[in-house]
Amino acid sequence: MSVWSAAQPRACFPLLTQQSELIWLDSAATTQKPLAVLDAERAFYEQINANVHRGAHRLGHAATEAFEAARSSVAHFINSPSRQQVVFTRGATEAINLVAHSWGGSQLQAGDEILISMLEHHADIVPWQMLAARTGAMVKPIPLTDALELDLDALAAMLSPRTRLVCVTAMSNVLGTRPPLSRIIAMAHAVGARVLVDAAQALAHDVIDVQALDADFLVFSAHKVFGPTGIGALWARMELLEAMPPWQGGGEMIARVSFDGTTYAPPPLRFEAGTPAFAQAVGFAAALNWLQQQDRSAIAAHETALYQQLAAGIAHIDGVHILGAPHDKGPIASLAFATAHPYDVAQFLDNADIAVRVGNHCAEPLMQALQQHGTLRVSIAAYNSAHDITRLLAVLAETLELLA
Amino acid sequence: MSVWSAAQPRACFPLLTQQSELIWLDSAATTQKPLAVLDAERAFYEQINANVHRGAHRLGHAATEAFEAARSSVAHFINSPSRQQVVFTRGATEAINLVAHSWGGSQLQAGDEILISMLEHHADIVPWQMLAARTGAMVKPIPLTDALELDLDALAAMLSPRTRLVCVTAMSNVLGTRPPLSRIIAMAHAVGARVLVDAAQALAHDVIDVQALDADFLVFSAHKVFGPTGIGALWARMELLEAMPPWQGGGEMIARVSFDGTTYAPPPLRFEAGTPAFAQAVGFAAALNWLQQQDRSAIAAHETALYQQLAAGIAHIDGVHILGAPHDKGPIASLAFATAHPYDVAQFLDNADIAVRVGNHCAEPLMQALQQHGTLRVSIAAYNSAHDITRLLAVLAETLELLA
Amino acid sequence: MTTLSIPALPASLELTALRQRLADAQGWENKNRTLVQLARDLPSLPEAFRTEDHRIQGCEARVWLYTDDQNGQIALWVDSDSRVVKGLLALVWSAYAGRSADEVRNFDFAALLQELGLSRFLSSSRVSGLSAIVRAIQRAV
Amino acid sequence: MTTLSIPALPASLELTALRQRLADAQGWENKNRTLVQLARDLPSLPEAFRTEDHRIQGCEARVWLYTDDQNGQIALWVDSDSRVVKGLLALVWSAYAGRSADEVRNFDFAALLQELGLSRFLSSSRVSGLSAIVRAIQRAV
Ligand SMILES: Cc1ncc(COP(=O)(O)O)c(C=O)c1O
Ligand SMILES: Cc1ncc(COP(=O)(O)O)c(C=O)c1O
Repeated sequence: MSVWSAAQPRACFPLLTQQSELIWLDSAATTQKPLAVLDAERAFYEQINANVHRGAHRLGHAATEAFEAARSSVAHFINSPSRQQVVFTRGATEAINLVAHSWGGSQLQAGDEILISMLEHHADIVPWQMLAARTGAMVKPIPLTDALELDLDALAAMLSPRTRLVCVTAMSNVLGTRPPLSRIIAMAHAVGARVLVDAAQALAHDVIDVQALDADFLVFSAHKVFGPTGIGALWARMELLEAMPPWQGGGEMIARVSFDGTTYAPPPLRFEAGTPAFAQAVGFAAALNWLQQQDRSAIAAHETALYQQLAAGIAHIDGVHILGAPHDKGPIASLAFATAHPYDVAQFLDNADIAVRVGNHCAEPLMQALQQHGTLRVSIAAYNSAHDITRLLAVLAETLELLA
Repeated sequence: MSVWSAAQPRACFPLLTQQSELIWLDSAATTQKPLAVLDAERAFYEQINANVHRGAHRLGHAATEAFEAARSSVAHFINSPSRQQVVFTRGATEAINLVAHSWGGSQLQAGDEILISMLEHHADIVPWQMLAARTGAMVKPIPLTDALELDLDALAAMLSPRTRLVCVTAMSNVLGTRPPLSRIIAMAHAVGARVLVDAAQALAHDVIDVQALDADFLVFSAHKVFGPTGIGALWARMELLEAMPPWQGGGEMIARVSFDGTTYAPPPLRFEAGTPAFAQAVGFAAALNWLQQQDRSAIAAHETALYQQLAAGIAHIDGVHILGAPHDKGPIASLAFATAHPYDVAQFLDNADIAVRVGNHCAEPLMQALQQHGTLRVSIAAYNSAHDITRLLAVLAETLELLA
Repeated sequence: MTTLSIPALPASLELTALRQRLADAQGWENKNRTLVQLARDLPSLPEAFRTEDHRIQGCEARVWLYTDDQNGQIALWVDSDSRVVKGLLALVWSAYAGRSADEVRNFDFAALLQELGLSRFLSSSRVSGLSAIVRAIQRAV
Repeated sequence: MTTLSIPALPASLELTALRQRLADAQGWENKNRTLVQLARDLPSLPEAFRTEDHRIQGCEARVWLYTDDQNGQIALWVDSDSRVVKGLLALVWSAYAGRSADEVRNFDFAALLQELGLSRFLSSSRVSGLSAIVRAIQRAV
């Protein structure tokens, strides 16, 4: 396996080169963008820009082709059997809301159960609570073990023919935990339940293969994978998409409209009402293509090494520890402090130009389970370096002394 | 009133300067983008990019400030009493779906009536049909007069205490018709109905003042006002927003989340689940600021002059006429042909580097009322010139001879 | 409904001749002009057959197709309200009309478009419209 | 619940002295260090009073406020689990504690932040957290 040097990727990111002192350890909130992404989106606006799926002119055709090629890139990145299974959304959140409204609204009824991992982001909790309120279905949290892993024994006990859906993240945005997806999916399928995988955090780090996973639904956001804001996607099994009623209405998603009745287009267009974020789709594809051109296993090894450097360093600083020690985890760490307030720590890190996130990370149920008001999260991406971690550890130690 | 020369604005648009032969008369589908917009979005990505409403670092604060300043720019552009009344959406379509799901879903019931102008785009029809199917409310089309204006006598006869909502465009995307909004709104309010104004087409041409209009809801898309794709907005009266339940669930829109129950944030965040399209919001604001820096009444006069040039020219060509002659209309013309197929005409225009749109323009009910399979639409924007229209007319005349 | 007999093949629509004409037409504007001329030579489908039953969905313009097996040869009418599309249909007609079922199944229309330099010019929606027509013809034999 | 008496004003929190210290601290890092030092000098609100009742919503860190009218002067306790916020609360305290109702109503806290060069540094969420506290104090007199 070749070694990844972060110097070269950092050079691809204009924000990081222009602010050479900045240490960006908040990639789980949003990633920085490589030049290739900014250039692709700009070139689209400067050379092609036209509305899609309706052109009677060469720019319209070119825009449609660029947009649909972007869909193919996304499909290819997650090994989708076809590009028709990729529905563009604003991001992971809208993708989950789409499944909840369309699939959930048409399939679930009172008495049905939705099992949601305690690791989930609000995006994978609130839409299901809202659906439960509409349909009478029940939402049940899947608890964690002491090591902060999903409790698969508890899950096994909860699964029943009433279970219609299991919602689980591919990587916790707070702890980095990677639940054993294949096992969870097999367990859920054994009782006839569907599984929605939230790949929002995992996509920038792990190779995701929807066919190997045997997932039913998978969601993600471009802005967390080096792509633009305003775009993301839902992937689903074709037979599920085909049976799903439309959610939003408007242009693009219809076959025929009249005041006497309207018929809808097949997937994916059925779920893409209105002008899509086509320029962002092009940027999204550029981001995935950029990532695919890198040596992904070298990046993964590099991220793991940085995480280990971080963990080893934290172990030597008094008054702080990393929450949870799950068996399998990505390069995300939540720090808890003996006495210091995480906001104060982040404030001093910010003074030293180190960007981290503090708070509940849109995962309040997990915070309650952890009995934390908030944590300080350090999240690592391909462009981080050993220097970033060294500096973080030094400023952290100094800050904790100051605050003691 | 000063005279507007299109040469100067054309120079602001990289796509139009790089393709100097291109005649873009498809602005009603999507507008080209001024350099200021592309630069603003790019500068945001290169200098500020961070997730909003959660930063514990200077970039997070700067991003939040840029995003909320963009909201203020949008609010200011339509003279909203406060920026809290601007909800960012993907575009006009999502904004209407938001109103239909949240306001409509919580307010309407069987027997209620939604009156929809026959001029509407599918975006302002299909969500209401879907709502009607869910709630038992009824959708009724407001017919047109022979001059292709909204039939206000018919509207007066249709309005009743059962009417809960009137949906009307500020400018037809097919015909350019501007319905008399103030009168319609006053008529609707007199029976206690709310009015949704679809300003998607009008915003690039007309000065829209939500307070002067006395509108209840108003929607639009950035990409039709020189801004990026992937963003638009819903404006609504504060008391309506405050009473509306959330539609999509996720991060950003909540106050507190637990598996025992969740409480929601106040508007506008209540309606902005998940990471918003913040970079696009910045681009949107740049587009509105660019437009506001121009002499808007000179642009309007310029567009009207071009429209008149077009209408006069068409009158001299055999086998083609402009559909409808409403009293008040914007710079959009739908051409109908005696024998030629609009697709064939568009094909030859495209060969001559003139971009127009053909088809039903996502307004099938209107097409049925017009007894047209499709029209060829010429839509004019600030960057068009007399030369564009002259050339269009010449190629059109030649093409119709060839096809005769 | 009466059936239609195979109309005589105008010389201009003989495949070799037609190939040459389209290959000779340089640039998209000239190709379009040629297509419009070809459309004039293609016999029209009688109005009585231009019904919803005979419409091919998925094309931007309206397209009608009528096929009949006449002694092992495919009788074919194709028509459109668009001249440019009708010109493309003339190409379809010259490739398939009067051929045997085997010939219909084996003819590679996409390769023909490629050879004539048309695939580069046609929009993907037009290409998919054309292949919908070819598939319908192949289903008919 | 027993009421609390006004704690003695440490010299370090006397408004003029405090103004000087914060104005002298150049750059955000030094201001933050100063705020952390000020936090040490601000008397803590006894644990018994750190309840939900006394919490000010809308701040990133938890903030508690206890006020009492003691012979026309406002008795004031402010506390936070964040040191930096508590340092800012020291500034609030020095501006309001022991003042008359009129003084409380008329004091312009935003202007003070401006003068000390703090408004430039504070995030808008922190500024709005601070003004929520100031409003709560003004409502109490
Ligand atoms: C009048 C009108 N309303 C609504 C829309 C929908 O806008 P969008 O597709 O940007 O959501 C359009 C765009 O075509 C329009 O012309
Ligand atoms: C695990 C996880 N799921 C979902 C989301 C929501 O993504 P977005 O806000 O881009 O819709 C996030 C982002 O914070 C996340 O970390």
